Amino acid sequence: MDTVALILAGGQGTRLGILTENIAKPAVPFGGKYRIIDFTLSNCVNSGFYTVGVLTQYRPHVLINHIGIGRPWDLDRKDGGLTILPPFLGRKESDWYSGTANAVYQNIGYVDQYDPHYVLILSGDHIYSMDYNELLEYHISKRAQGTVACMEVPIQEASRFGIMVTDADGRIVEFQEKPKEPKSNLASLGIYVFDWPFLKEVLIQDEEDPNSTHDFGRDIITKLVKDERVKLYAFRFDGYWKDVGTLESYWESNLELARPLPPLNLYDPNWRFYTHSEEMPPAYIGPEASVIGSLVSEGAEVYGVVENSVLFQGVIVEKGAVVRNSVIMTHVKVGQDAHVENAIICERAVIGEGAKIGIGPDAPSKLDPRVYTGRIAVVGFDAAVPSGAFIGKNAVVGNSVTSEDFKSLEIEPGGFVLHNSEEA
Amino acid sequence: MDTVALILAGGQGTRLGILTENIAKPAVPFGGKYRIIDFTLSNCVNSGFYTVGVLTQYRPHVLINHIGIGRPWDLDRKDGGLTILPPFLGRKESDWYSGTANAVYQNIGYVDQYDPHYVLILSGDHIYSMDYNELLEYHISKRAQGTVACMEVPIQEASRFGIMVTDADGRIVEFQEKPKEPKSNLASLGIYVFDWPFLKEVLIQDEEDPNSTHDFGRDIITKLVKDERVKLYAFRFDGYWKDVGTLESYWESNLELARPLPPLNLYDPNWRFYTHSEEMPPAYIGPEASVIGSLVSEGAEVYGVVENSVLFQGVIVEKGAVVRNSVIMTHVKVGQDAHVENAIICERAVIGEGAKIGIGPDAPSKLDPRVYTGRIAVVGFDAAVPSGAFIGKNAVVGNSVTSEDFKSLEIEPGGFVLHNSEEA
Amino acid sequence: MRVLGIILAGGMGGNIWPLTSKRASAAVPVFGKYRAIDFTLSNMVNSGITKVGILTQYNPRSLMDHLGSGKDWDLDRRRGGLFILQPYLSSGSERMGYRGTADAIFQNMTLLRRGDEDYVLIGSGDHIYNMDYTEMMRQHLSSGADVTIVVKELDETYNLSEYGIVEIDESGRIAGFEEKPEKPKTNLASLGIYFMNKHLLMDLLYSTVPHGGYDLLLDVFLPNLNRFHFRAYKFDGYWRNVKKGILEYYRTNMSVLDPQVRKELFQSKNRIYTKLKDLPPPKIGATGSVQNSIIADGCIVNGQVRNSILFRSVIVRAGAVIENSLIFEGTTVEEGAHVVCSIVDKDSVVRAGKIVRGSKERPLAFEKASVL
Amino acid sequence: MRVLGIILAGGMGGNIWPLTSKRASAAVPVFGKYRAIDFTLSNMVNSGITKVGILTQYNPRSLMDHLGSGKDWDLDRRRGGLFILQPYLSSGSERMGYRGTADAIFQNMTLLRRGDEDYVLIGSGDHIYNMDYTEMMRQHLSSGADVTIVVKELDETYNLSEYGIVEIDESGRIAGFEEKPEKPKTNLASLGIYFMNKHLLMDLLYSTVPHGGYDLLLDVFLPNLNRFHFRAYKFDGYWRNVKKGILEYYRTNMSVLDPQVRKELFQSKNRIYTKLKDLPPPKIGATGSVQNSIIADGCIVNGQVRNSILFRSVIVRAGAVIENSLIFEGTTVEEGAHVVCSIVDKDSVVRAGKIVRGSKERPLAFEKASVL
Repeated sequence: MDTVALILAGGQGTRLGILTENIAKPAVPFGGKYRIIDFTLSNCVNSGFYTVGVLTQYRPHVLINHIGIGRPWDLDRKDGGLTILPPFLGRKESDWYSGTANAVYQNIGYVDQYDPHYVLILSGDHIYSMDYNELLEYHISKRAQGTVACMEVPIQEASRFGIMVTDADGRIVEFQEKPKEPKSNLASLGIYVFDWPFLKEVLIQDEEDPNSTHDFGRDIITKLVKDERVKLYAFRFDGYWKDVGTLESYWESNLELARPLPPLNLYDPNWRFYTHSEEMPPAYIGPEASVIGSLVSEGAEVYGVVENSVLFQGVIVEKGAVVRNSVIMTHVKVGQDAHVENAIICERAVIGEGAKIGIGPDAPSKLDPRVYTGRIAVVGFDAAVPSGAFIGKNAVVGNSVTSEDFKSLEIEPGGFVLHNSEEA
Repeated sequence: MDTVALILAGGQGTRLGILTENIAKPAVPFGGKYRIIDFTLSNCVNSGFYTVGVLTQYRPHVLINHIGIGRPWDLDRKDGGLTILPPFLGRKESDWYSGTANAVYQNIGYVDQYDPHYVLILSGDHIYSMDYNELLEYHISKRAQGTVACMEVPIQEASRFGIMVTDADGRIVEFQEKPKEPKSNLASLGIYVFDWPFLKEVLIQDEEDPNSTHDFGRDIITKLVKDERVKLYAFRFDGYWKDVGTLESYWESNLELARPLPPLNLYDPNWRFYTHSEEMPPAYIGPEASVIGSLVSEGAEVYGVVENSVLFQGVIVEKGAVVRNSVIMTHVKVGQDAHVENAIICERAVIGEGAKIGIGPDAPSKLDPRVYTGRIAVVGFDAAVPSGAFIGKNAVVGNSVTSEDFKSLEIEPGGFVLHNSEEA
Repeated sequence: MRVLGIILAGGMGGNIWPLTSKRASAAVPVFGKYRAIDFTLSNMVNSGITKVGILTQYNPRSLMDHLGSGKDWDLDRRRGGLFILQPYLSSGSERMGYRGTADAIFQNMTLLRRGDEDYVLIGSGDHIYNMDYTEMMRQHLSSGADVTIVVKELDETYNLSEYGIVEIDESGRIAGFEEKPEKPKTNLASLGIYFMNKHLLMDLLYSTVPHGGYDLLLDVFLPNLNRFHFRAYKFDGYWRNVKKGILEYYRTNMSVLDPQVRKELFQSKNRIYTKLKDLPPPKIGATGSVQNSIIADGCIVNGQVRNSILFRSVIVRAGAVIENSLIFEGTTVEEGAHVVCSIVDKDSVVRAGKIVRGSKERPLAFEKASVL
Repeated sequence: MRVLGIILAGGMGGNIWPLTSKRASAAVPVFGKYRAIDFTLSNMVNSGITKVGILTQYNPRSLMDHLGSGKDWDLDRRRGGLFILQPYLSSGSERMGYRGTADAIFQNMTLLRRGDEDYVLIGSGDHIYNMDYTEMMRQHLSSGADVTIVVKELDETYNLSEYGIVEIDESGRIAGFEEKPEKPKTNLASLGIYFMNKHLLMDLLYSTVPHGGYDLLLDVFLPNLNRFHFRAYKFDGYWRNVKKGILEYYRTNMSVLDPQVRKELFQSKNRIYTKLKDLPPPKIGATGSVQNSIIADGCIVNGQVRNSILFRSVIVRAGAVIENSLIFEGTTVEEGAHVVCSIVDKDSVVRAGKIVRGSKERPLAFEKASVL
């Protein structure tokens, strides 16, 4: 086992709002049948890397259930295969992971047992399609100690990323973490390959550094770039990569899949994306239904109108209902004559008959304007929207909200209703 | 899935001394090729219970590696099967397991997803052979809310156990935790079956009780026995059950297996014990070897004399060496003309040529007389005993000790040597 | 109670040619993503049976590919699991192959002899139904029957003379049994599902097969109808045998457009498992239009689809029209083509502008990899 | 580089009768816990091959039981894994069975056609050796060979006229090949391990098998020896073919008492995997005595065992003596029995006091479930 892949899957994904209230970001559903981590896991096995450690921490239950023993990815192996790596208690030390670098540090023993030459550090938060062999071959050809996968981004977005400045050979000469004045538009994708003996040494040193926050980008990369003896290279990636870090980009990336020739090709027979999903019969589209520009997953039954939307498994759209520009997750039921537009409806939510969602003028969110930025209405997991209710644009119906939580049947644009009427 | 089994596998096993310095008690090797938890896991699958959660906490790495995805026990399933349940971090609460009852409390969600009628609470610390269906049928026939498996023990040993006093029907009317003056000799084996909806309620209440230590025996059973509305029964078990909680009982239980017709039958084709072990060829016994009253596992090669001992996988006993009344774990090498008596030699230790171990008069331990009680010399994991060394009776050679740690080649009876000469 | 499952999947399926030209009838695709055998196999797994022997003979490769190591049914076990029982040359025997259903089981007697099961459940790989056998097993035990046969009252949509027709007395015991009678005495048909003590089956086979009795029903069961206690268990759910003919096969598939049938087969707590294929959800494009149809994963629909079933990865180009048809996996229907009342097998191409038209009473069937 | 593994395991093994009366030669037990096929199969897995087709024919059941879902070799995969390729009746063909090694692969052409592998490695299920094929594959690529054949210089312990004898020119290219020559020109023998481009193999089979060339070596490779670049790769480790005869089989087993042989086969980083059996470690009782012997799991020894191999779960009662013998799984040797220079197959009983004596040159062999 020459290379071990570690997937950092502890991300909280706070800018996804109620989507990540109870589950880690890598477990958030995506694209009709997947969860976000499926893309990284599939990239691993498609690249031929079968020894994969998944580092979990934050609310891992849905994630761990989803991954199981790794069967869908053929990672249920005798040797190697998939290992879930939660924090653990020793006789002396007792630590939760204090940062991404610390998380890897705490699992040095796991990696060491395979005695690999290289270690891939990946994130479970991104949607992308990448053959890691290209990254690895670049790393080897440059005789680098570490290589960071990077992508050119529009310069106006560069301040959201870690930015690399390289010399002509591709060697990183400067690193700026979310700079106000970026010196380049080459952004780090949070995908690294390192020589393992080298990285191990670096992690042990970083652990002893009291000023470090033990984060891969902020601490490790920054330090390594400053060290002249270390050869750190940037690998330029020009395929599809998305962070889906905000509700808006999450919604947009989903809907993109329903358009003709989307940039992320789910149909490539040589680069399949694997997932664990419930066993259901194929989708059924009813006699009076109309479906256009949409994905309709297994177990879904459509009797109404669906346009430019992604329906996950087991979604029911009743007669007379209209769903437009929306992401409708697993087992959601959209009642008769209901009208859903520009919305994200989370798993198992029920939209009552004749309810209207995502309608009305723009309005800033009263719940959290940094998260709910304007266009999309969100209905949480297991929420019930009463028949005839009106949920305005950019409004939020919290997870597990029941009809009793609704004081009024009308939630104005930007408004919200939470379970047990807790105030945010 | 009518019944979910939960195995509490967080035990530190402090009375096993250096055996549990780096691994949890359920992961301690036993009987030539097994680890302690194998017996409970095998009992589960032999009883037909295929939904098993293993609650880990203390130094779980060896344990988790051993269990893997549950393949040896046929527990690598799509539905149900084996799940490792470590503590996890939520957005708000952040807790290690504070006691056995709290550990189950924190995993209510795991159990609930199977919606079982019954839950078996087991311990990964015991060596025994039990068909849990008998326990479950007794529980059902008594219409009990909870049933505790018990065994009659010699009255002089009763104060080491939780003791049950029952009425004529078997209902528990009093419970004494490690009583000085036991009222009966019916000891709890730490094996429980409960109606799940009932237990869930009890655990939620216990969690809110600030005076509780959240321990199954001490808190939950004590409370339930006092509650007249609760029907708690004792199931009398008369098969083989051992706690192997002390070095002496651990050593004795191992050697017992090498005698004719041992009380624990490993050869029963209808009640196999499954384990995960390294792939090795069958044992080889050399031309001048003499082996009597012993188990010799796969990969072992014997060229010397072995009597009344248990040799684990891959053990080498060189020419002229003598091993008597000893437990020799995986990959230990006993050098030429070495002499090992009344000893436990842990995994990968190397006994140098001509070394003598476990010899001399009785002497109290200078390391810890509560743990090292007199008869047995112990050599730790990865320890190296130099050629020609003398290790007296009841002496201890710590884990990872190297020849440099030996200040003198003679360790007197009851003496010890630790790695880096730390003082205990 | 430990039960060994046996699935008879050796049939040639001559009646549904050309769908069986390259596959056993038990491997025939149905309902968009399944193969016929998925139903009986899932029923067994859902009833707690963890050891299943599958008797194959003709063209088994497609079936074996489908079943793989049994993982998708949770049957990849170290103990028990899936056993594919293909006939083989042994050093003693002259000829190879099974001479009938009883002979097939007889030749695999080791499987019966070795296991620790007490009972055996025999089913067929060609039948479509979702049934939990537990209730039937319970009746078997409580009634003291030697053999329980599952039966169903067939309505007028079945041709009774194609089935085994059963007479039962007032106690529920089977009093008469006629295989494919010209004039059926009742409308109670055997579904070919048998449950019995394993050792009784072994005894019956030992006393029959070596003397030339090779058929399980005709040579082993029927001659013993009075000697042993044969009992009927009535199943009144959806049940169809896809091997009976192309029309029956076609109608069975079409019946899944009925919500009641979908509910019975797929919305029970007992799921029907099949081989996973890791395809993305189907996409209906901007020019697509779909009514009253089943669309499986991996499809891309830009044409019109009505009253049809698209299996996995079917491509329907803009302007194409599909009506009352079954289009198997990997087939492409090009621009402007019309497919009506037809069955187009895997990996075919219906070329642009081509018109293919059968009728509801006589659907056309095209074999694998056709170019129309 | 993706490689498809093919293991030829269809041999009847007539030379090692009666060990093959109930099993294929590739399923013959060796060395206390293995079957012959474990070696080639583990070699493939250890060389990174994750898709292996096993061509079986005679008595495959024991082999299939042994292989199961492939779990013990980590070959229970959703993609790739283990494919047991038993001949079958197809609707077109008249007869069933493989007419030779080339025909066997030809009849399973789908496996070759469908996969995305570029190369194919063909081995035999009867050979005992531990080899990492990676180095050989590397040589194949760098040398520009069309076909690489693994060869070995055989010493005087082999009868050269039983093997395929190879001549190579100074460049390492195979210049001559004689199958079982009376007067061998060299001592370089083919080990029956072939590595080549998959599409080249497919082309060669298509142009040979339909015209009656059924043997891979004689009809497909040898006639093309000058047309293509055949190259030898020398292997100089331990290698034996257990199918050659009872004496060779016996001596091969006995050779494992030699520490050098054990080291080569079992102490390499490449492990030989076999079916797990979950038996406890063997116990040597107070009256037992064992010298220079292999004792597998599950044995209980209270008698004397010398220069022998006890397979799994053998019981040796007090006073029994076993010398220079192979005792297969589940056999019991009762009080006072003597077994000398014999092979006793599975589940047999040597009754109390019975004396069974072969010689080192002519060991006796007793079939499965004998009572002596």
